[in-house]
Amino acid sequence: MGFKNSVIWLYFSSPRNFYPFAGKLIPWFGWLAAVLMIIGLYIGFFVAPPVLSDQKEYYVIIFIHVPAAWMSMFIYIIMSLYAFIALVWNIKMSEMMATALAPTGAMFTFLALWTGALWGRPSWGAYWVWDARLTSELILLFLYIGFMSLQSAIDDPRRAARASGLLAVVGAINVPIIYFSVRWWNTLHQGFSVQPAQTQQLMDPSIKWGMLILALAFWMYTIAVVLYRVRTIILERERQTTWVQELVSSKS
Amino acid sequence: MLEVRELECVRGDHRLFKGLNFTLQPGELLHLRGKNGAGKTSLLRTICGLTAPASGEVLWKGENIRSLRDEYNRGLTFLGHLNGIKGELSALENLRISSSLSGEKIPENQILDALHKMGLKGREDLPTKVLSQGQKRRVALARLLITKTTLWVLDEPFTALDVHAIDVLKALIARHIQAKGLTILTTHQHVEIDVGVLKEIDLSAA
Amino acid sequence: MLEVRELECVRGDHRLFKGLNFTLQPGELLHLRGKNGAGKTSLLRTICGLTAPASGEVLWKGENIRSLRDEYNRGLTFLGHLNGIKGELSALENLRISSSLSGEKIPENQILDALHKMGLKGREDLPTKVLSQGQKRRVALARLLITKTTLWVLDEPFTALDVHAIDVLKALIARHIQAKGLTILTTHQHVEIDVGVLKEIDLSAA
Amino acid sequence: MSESSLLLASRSMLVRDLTLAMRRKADVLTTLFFFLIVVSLFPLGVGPQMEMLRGIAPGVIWVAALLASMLSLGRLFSDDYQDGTLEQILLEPHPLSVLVLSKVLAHWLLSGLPLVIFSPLLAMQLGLDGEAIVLLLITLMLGTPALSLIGAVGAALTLGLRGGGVLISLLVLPLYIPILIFGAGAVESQNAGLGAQAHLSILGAFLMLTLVFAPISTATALRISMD
Amino acid sequence: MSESSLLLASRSMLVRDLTLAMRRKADVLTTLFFFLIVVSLFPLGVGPQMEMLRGIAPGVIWVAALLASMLSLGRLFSDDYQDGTLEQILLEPHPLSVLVLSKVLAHWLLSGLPLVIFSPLLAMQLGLDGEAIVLLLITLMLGTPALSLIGAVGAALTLGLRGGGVLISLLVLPLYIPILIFGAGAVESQNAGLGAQAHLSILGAFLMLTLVFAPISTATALRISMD
Ligand code: HEM
Ligand SMILES: Nc1ncnc2c1ncn2[C@@H]1O[C@H](COP(=O)(O)OP(=O)(O)OP(=O)(O)O)[C@@H](O)[C@H]1O
Ligand SMILES: Nc1ncnc2c1ncn2[C@@H]1O[C@H](COP(=O)(O)OP(=O)(O)OP(=O)(O)O)[C@@H](O)[C@H]1O
Ligand SMILES: [Mg+2]
Ligand SMILES: [Mg+2]
Repeated sequence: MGFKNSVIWLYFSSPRNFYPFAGKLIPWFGWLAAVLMIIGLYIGFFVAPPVLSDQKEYYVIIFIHVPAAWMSMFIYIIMSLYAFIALVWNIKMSEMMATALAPTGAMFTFLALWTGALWGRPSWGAYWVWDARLTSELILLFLYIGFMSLQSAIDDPRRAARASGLLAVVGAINVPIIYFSVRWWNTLHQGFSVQPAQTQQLMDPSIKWGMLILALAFWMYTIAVVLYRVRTIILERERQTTWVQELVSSKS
Repeated sequence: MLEVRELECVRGDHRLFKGLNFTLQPGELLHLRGKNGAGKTSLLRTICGLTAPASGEVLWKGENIRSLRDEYNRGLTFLGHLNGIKGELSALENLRISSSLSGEKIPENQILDALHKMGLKGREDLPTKVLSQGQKRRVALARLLITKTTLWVLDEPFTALDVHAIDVLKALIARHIQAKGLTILTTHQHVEIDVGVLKEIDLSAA
Repeated sequence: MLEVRELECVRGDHRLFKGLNFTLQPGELLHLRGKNGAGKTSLLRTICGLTAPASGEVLWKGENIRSLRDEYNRGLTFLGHLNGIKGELSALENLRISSSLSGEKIPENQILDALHKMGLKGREDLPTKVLSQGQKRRVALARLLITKTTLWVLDEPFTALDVHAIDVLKALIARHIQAKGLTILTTHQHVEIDVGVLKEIDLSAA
Repeated sequence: MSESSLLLASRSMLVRDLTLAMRRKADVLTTLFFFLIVVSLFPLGVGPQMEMLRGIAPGVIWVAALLASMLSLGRLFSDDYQDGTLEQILLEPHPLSVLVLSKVLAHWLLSGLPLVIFSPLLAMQLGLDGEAIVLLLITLMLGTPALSLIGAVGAALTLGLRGGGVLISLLVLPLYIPILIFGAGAVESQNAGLGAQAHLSILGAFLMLTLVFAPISTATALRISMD
Repeated sequence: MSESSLLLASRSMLVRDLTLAMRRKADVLTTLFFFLIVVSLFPLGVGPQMEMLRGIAPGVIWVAALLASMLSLGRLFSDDYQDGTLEQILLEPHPLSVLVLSKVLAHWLLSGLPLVIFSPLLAMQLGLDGEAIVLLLITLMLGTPALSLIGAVGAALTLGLRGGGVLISLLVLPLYIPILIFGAGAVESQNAGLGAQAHLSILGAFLMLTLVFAPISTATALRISMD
């Protein structure tokens, strides 16, 4: 079993084999994402009770905000895992996956910040406060941006992937430290009493389900988009190989 | 001693060479030829382990240099297009530091001697940035006089040198080869070095 | 046309040369000789007006270049030890900018033509920092093909070039001289250029 | 003819520097993100209390702007110096000070302007109100070009430096200080009900002064450094 | 033999970098000047209320130290890269991470230590009392080496890239944040009667962690950048 597994991994660690495989998977994940998204938003808009706010428009934000915040963190972890594997075992496919994940991660981080800010206005009276969660999410955005900036600053794609991969790994060591240090930093001053009180009321099961389903939808979306992006990266990085040239010429 | 196996080098979209094989034994000189952009510098950097090859390997005493690293470096001197000397430091300081960085302590008078042999008398204590182009190159080359390494990798060592300095360098390389050293060099100039075994590889042909 | 009068050049404690006199007329080539550190580069930079002489003066059409400046620069092309090209820009962009900086607009195909003549076909759009040493030098030299200046001051133009490129450059200089241009160059290599009047000055002798 | 060729030259100098920066798409954005990060650091250092943050906001934003400008100015000439293009620029048949002005303008467009544009966002994060934000914007608009111009003189002098490095710090940093004081002080003064008119006039006068003298000084400094 | 040759190598690396810096005093002094100016500016920007200043003092000094240390990072490897000595360093017969550690030590001695030494003076200006000053000194002593170590990774990653100086800050500043928070937070926590023991332990732990991981990461980054 273990042997068979490792053979499969070896098989898909070659861009040439992974390319068509990814192509087949994309529609599945794409459709799943769309369907789940609709269900989740339906629950958000029509099923869940308006316990948090009188205005539905504001209230639905949480169904996007929380899953987006989750995703922003998960994606960073996965990205740095891929980067680590790429650095240690020198696996090209892993490099490309890390590269492909970053923009989506940054997008979710931005989404979490944005929806949070939109929601902060009615509930705290300010778009932004220097709260622990908010601050650490902002720093996470900076880390993503750093990763992408470094990548785009280097011409040679191999060097770019390896340099930014190293950055992702170093950042990953630091992320939990940042997360907890920011928490601790903030608890030294007065806390924000609004949030815990409202989290209590979140226990309504339809809210929980709505969020879980949307989180799942975001996952599917991420997989689909990342697979799509990684296919483009494969074509670009392997363009001098014969199989890509054959592929391109057979298409045109 | 040094063996290059099925080496391939790719820069951007261009494959510079592929399936390159050769061996070099003690007492042999390899003259690498090729027109501008043929890949000579890239090959030399790969042999030094600065650049990772696209495929193939470089072996030293039968082992891949990537796994040897420090041990391989101990026997290696590389001179690239850049001189690798600090402009703010004098020639003397440059040599002193470069030898102590490789872990050896060379007596001061030996370093001065090397500088004088390279025709830098009276210029030992000037910051090297005020030296002329050829004098800077001479400082970089003076390193060859004080190292005890066996493999010399020299990328166009003769640039910027005047006729006299070229003669000095030629004699130096010949002596190194006679003492069972290995040398790989590139040059576009017509230079004849008096050695037993002279190998030639032309990269433009590949 | 170009006249050097009682020129003296001092660097730090060293007097490189003193009482240097010569004139250069249209259609003449001056080959500046001298061993490493003799002061060739310093003289060329003084002639271009980059360095102020310790004493003496450089005259262009009878006037001191320091008072002419812009007018003098309009007729001058200088190529130093450094190539003077931007590594981030392509060869094409480098040439385009260098010509428009001097206030001229050169058609695109003329620039491409110059690059092809210098053997850079297929490398026009790469950032020049990835080019080989010789290719970078060729980009710098391609400027000579698109300028209309009369005075060329070339500091070791043949370095890093392969045999083919040296031939191209030699022909280029010969043509410039024939068209009543002036050229001053230095080189340590043995290069024969086919021109009418070839002057030589050896700075080591001074 | 000479007039239009000067125009062509100074425009292509500007285009050249902008292209060089655009080659690295990150290059423009990083100055901005740097600015953003530096401003976000202050709450982390001094704590999240809103009133306190509001008090130090103009000073913080101004310090961050100065830093961003200083960080990027270090390389204004040194890249050109090292690859030999500066020699070529000195040999162009045009007044050097005009070409220098183009370079400084390019620098400001790339590192000063984006920062001015995004400062309202940061000011909002730190709790400044609308009026104060507009005032801050004006001071930055007047002050950052002056920073670039003064910095250019320093950058030119640093090129051929041997031992007298202290001179540069002594020369440039004190010139930055008035800009900082009047820039950061304008909002403060407005809040205190004293009006910011005087501050703005002084900033404007400073900009004029540097616009006249800085390019010539920079050109002279460059010729000295390249000797 | 190999042991002592490694020692010789790493010592001469340190001596080399210190000598180079002494040759061009500009680098050391600008960092210090910058630090002094940023901190002295605050009373001007914020107003002279003593309690307010005392409250933000540790934060301001820490942020200034962090930025000043970062200013000098750009040149940690880039000079060596441009003149080809970095190639030679990569080819030395010694673990690259050890040589890197020497370089970072030199960087800290030149840019970190002077700041630490001068910080009590500034803290006094901002109205901190004796006990707080000592505590601040200790946090800076523990924190600034960690800043240099982390910064080295960023400097190695951005080697040879245009706009490196700004890109470094973008990469490195987010990683600096824990140090900033615990460094600046220590004094505040002490003042609040909570004691600063925990902060100091965490800073110490952080220094240990970076001491172990940063040199290796930097060495890897250098090899990638030189490829
Ligand atoms: C820009 C502003 C905001 C940002 C960056 C932000 C960030 C985050 C992050 C990172 C999480 C997930 C972390 C975790 O589970 O601990 C999260 C969860 C959450 N946020 Fe926000 N947030 C913002 C504003 C708000 C506002 C204004 C509210 C409502 C008053 C809010 C309510 C919540 C809730 C209820 C959760 C789920 C908590 C849980 O999982 O237990 N957020 N937010
Ligand atoms: N990103 C890239 N895309 C395409 N070609 C590249 C790229 N990077 C480098 N090259 C090419 O790789 C070659 C590098 O050659 P190298 O420096 O090894 O040549 P060389 O034989 O040392 O030449 P020289 O005699 O001029 O020193 C050049 O032809 C260059 O144009
Ligand atoms: N500050 C100084 N003190 C003493 N000598 C100096 C100083 N600055 C420069 N020099 C000397 O001035 C000379 C400069 O020579 P220059 O660069 O003009 O030589 P060159 O003829 O071009 O040599 P090459 O053939 O090597 O290019 C060198 O000999 C150098 O040592
Ligand atoms: Mg080469
Ligand atoms: Mg010379």
